[in-house]
Amino acid sequence: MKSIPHFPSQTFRLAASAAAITLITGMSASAVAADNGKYRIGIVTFLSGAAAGPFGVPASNAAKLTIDTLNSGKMLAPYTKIGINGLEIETVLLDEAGGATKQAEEFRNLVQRQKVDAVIGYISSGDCLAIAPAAEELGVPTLFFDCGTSKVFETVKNPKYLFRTGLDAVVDNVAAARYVAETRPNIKTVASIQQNYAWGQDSWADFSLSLKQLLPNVSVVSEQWPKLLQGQYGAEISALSVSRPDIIHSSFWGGDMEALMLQGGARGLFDKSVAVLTAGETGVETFKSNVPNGTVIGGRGPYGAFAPKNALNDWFRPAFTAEFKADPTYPAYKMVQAILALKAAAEKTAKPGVMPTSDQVVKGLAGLSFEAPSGTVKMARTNGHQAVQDVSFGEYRFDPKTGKGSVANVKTYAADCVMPPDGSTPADWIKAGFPGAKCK
Amino acid sequence: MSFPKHLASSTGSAVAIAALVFAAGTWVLPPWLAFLLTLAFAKGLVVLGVVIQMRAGLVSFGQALFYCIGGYIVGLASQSLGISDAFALLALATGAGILMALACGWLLTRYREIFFAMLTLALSMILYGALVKSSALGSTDGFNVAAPSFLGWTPQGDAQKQALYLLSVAVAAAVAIGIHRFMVSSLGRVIEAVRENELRVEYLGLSPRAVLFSNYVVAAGISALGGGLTALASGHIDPDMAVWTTSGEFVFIAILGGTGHVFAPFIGAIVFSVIRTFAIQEAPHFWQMTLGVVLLALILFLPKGLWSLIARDKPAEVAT
Amino acid sequence: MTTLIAILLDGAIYASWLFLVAAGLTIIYGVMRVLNMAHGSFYAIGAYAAAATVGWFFSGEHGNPYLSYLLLVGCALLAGVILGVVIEQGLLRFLMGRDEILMVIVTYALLLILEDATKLIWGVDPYFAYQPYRLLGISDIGDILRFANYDLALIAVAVFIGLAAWFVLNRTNKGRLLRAVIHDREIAIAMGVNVNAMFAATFVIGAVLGALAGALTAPAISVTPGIGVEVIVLAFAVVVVGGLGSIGGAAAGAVLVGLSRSFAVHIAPEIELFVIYGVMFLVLAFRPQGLFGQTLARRI
Amino acid sequence: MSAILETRGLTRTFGAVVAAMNLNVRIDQGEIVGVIGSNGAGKTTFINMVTGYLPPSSGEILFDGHSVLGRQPRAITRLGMVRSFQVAQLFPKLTVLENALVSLVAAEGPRPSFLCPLDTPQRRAKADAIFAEFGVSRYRDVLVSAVPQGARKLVDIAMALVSQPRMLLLDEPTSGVSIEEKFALMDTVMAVVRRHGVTILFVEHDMEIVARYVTRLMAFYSGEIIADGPPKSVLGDARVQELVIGHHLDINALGVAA
Repeated sequence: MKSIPHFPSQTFRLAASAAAITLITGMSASAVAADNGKYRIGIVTFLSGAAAGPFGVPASNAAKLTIDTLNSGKMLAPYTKIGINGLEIETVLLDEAGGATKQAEEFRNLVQRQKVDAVIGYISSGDCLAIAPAAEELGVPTLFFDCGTSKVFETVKNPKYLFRTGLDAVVDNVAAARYVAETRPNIKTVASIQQNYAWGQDSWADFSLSLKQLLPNVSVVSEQWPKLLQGQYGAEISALSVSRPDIIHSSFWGGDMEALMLQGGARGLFDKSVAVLTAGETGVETFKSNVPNGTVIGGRGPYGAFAPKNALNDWFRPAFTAEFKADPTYPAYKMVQAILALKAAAEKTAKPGVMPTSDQVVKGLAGLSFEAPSGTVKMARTNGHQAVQDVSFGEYRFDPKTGKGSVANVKTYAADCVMPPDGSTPADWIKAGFPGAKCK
Repeated sequence: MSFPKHLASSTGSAVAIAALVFAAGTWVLPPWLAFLLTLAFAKGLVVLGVVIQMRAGLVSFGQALFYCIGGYIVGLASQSLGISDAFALLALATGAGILMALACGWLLTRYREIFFAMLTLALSMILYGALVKSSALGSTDGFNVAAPSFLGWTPQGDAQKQALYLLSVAVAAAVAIGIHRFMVSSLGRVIEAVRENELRVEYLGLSPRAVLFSNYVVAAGISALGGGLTALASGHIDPDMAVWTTSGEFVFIAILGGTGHVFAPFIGAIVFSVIRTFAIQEAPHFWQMTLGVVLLALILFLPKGLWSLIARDKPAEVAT
Repeated sequence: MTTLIAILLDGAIYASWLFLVAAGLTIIYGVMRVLNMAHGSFYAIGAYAAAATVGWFFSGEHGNPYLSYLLLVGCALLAGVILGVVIEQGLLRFLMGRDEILMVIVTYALLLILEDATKLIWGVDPYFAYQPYRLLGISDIGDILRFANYDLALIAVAVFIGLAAWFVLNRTNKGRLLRAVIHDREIAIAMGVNVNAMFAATFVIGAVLGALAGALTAPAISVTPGIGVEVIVLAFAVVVVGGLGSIGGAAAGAVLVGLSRSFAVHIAPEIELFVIYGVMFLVLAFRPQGLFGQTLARRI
Repeated sequence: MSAILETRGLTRTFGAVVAAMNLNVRIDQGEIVGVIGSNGAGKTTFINMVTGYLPPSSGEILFDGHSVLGRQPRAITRLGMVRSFQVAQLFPKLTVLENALVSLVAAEGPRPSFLCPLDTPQRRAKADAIFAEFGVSRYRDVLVSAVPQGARKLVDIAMALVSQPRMLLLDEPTSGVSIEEKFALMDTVMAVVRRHGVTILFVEHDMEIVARYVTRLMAFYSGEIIADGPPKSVLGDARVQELVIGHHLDINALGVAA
């Protein structure tokens, strides 16, 4: 308040600064991608935070490997054409960390500033829900490769541009319940330990409902809800031990799952109770002897350790292992699958060598059936926007001689056996006793 | 002796000019930038709530509480009550924020410094916990918010985004003018006096707690408004809105912009969004580090924030 | 009965861990008035250093497996000293005396930088150092409960560190000087205490404690990005509940939070998510300065 | 003459320490009362109790015939009893003018407006008049933190007087002020106080100042009043000289006010 600002200069300065900001941001607008004749794909996956290690980075590694291979034209049939439809693929990689609002903003940046031709990504269900309407609004082919929420296609009822090339989490838990009921029909008690967030809550709801249908006499003896990324499960392990369950269902993933198995294993929790880990596949390589043989694990589809033997898998698995010094886990498989889906769709409808339009891509993708390292994938639900695949569960086996883990007693469930038909919500379908399910 | 009038009119007209410039941008700016600005203006409102508390010497590490309440009220009112009008939704959000502040304010205004910071943090985390446990509200996935109507007009497609952008410009401008008046008002200046010396304020015959309480409520109202606007613009809400790192981001932006003027939080929010967008794009693996370095550099070399670049040759209009 | 024993033991183990995490934070705050957000990063870096080294140690024949415990502690010391010296001498030294809240923000910036730096050094793949966790075996408590001896040893370590801190502060000359600084910085300066040296030493000790907490936790968890951020708020809560700057307070806060959480897990697992914040809120509502905090009377 | 401030049996203990013991004080309208006593004698404790900063352990406080026991300092201020402080309590990062404007707005009522600006021509004029009265006009637009000690003390007292109180309690108004400035400061303050007819009580260490300005003097010793009366008799009291002043005092050399 020392000096009295002059009216014009003050106004001018404020207005000038406002204008300067507009200019600066406006200039950044000119930094948009030039049209260079390449097919641009935005890849969004966790590069930081707890989901980076188990999911994000394997997925982005798989994307790099696949796109490099496609660009070199050395991919196996039917994907021998260079890049996508003969056009080289260019990648824009983004970190999925930071929350749904930020992702909604970055998604627009990807499409409108970076001018990507398609987006593949999103592990977090919250991010998928936020992106879904934006994808439809902006009219860019968007492939969710991993997120498991069953609400995606409740949010966007008649999707045109939105696809999910992987399975949702309902399938995992129905299949897990079936596996348990078939392999351990005499169990009496079940306990649960889930990360306290949507994924954990939904997973347990689906699993417990399904198990009630299949084994009505099983009772729930303990439900534990530790915070996501808590890392220390001492009290929970004690509580589970005290409740003496026959099986312990958990949708834990990544570091939390490994920590739980490590701590629980050391304290003998799994000597009497069998753990059922719906996302256990990412740990097959790291569990070693810490996890007892017989632990039931799933891979969220026929991925990773559950992947079938076929030519594409024979290429993918060794190539990935050679380049990244680690076996590909399910997120890696799901990423390859999404990229191959995009390629197959574009090449199905666009003229060879010509840049495929968004409409051509989504037309090709709807109802598409294509080959992936996980086998044949059919885009068969929700008007051809939701992938349909078999789901496998199995038991963990560790070989002390080779020091490697693997899966045994694998049972595979056909999609029609574990997936609710179009138009019915998962909970209702399960409660009604899986009407229309076709199991072998 | 016409200083106050000049002051008011100069900031008022500057806000008006800036608002007009940005409004004109509706038809010029690329859509992604308009969207970035929409969210930045909304965020700027929340940050303004942090800033006016900083003027009282209180740093809230839980402003996300009101941001989240604003967002969820908009989402719930639109989903459950079927209210689609943007103005009604924003009014509800602001009202809810104010109600919450009225309930918590009596307790919180007993605290200062780090204790205030930690208690605000605790409150926002309790809301976070409650939302995470609410499966009906989508738990951590949150839920989507339908596109709003504007006084009976429901635009589609691009017009929808443009309308939201214009709405955010208008709301930001209106709040900026209002808060500027508030900052130079009797109460607004007493707030600074409370920061400087509570004891003296008490012995002048005023209640420092009552002053801080009104300030807290105002801050809550505009932060909830910002949250509501964010919900409308991004079309999605989830409990992450209440988590402490979100509050940390608001404090970050407040420091970035500075506390010298009502414009500062908006400038801070825009610059922050631009820096982050480019950091994420250019260094997807190391964008946090980029932000951290920028923040440190600011504290070391530009302690009064970006605003001091603009108002360099005179002491801040509202002393900090 | 079994449940009660479980509650108490689980609570004690968790409290020990909380105390280890919070001790360094509260010491740094007590002496320097810096609420160090980067403490979480010290924890994470200690965990990574330990997990990487122990992982290497067990990857081949590198001697007696019990040496791995020495390695854990050694890594924590090394990581803590390096971090502490570099950050205190390279940055904080220039900012001392600034507003407390500003210092929170400075350390928040450090946290952002260190999070990515950790990623740069160790990548995002998980690290395991489970061997030391299993090496000590398990104890049967009753016929159902089994506890890992490593966890039980953690209680001993926490008690030892608490007692050591008490001894240093109350029974040594340096410690008394430190308490003088905690009690009244101005007078301590006036009395000729070399406050700068005190600050440097305190920050290094705090950093070592943070890294030690990480290193000792590493064998029980999978060390992944983000573990640091998770512990910050937890440590804050403990320290605020106990009273900022008080070692005894940190211990009391850790026990209160640890037992409350353990009760919640066994009796009402649904509310586990709220317990920590609920305890913090309740304590602050009735005792604003925390359980062991001092209120400073103002002289007018 | 009616009593403006009266205390009955005012006692305050801090643990085992007795800071004030059974203080019975009656101050009439228009008096100028000086308080002397060594450190810890209970002078500031007395002021803190009657202005509501410190609750007494027991006793009664009447201001203008009404009990003010248990009232907040702000309520007591509003009743017309104000105080200054040993260390000037101002708003250091605001200018002197802004300091005065804040006190002016506080004097207008307990709920400052959140719409009307603080800085109005009317308030500025009032502030300028006060500055002229206290002779601090040249510091008007300077940040308080940059104002010299003596002027700061004056501003502190000026702010207390803005609300036109009926009683003013000054806690060592000349502490921290150089010897040369002390008398000028007190002359200024006393002139203003007299003009406004304010009853005044002030704590002071400097016997010359006490002797020159007060009409009545109270001597505190370890929480009790050991002498109360005209300055001449109090200063001449042997116990006061022994316990409070610490040496023999030549009363006549001080020029005690009549």
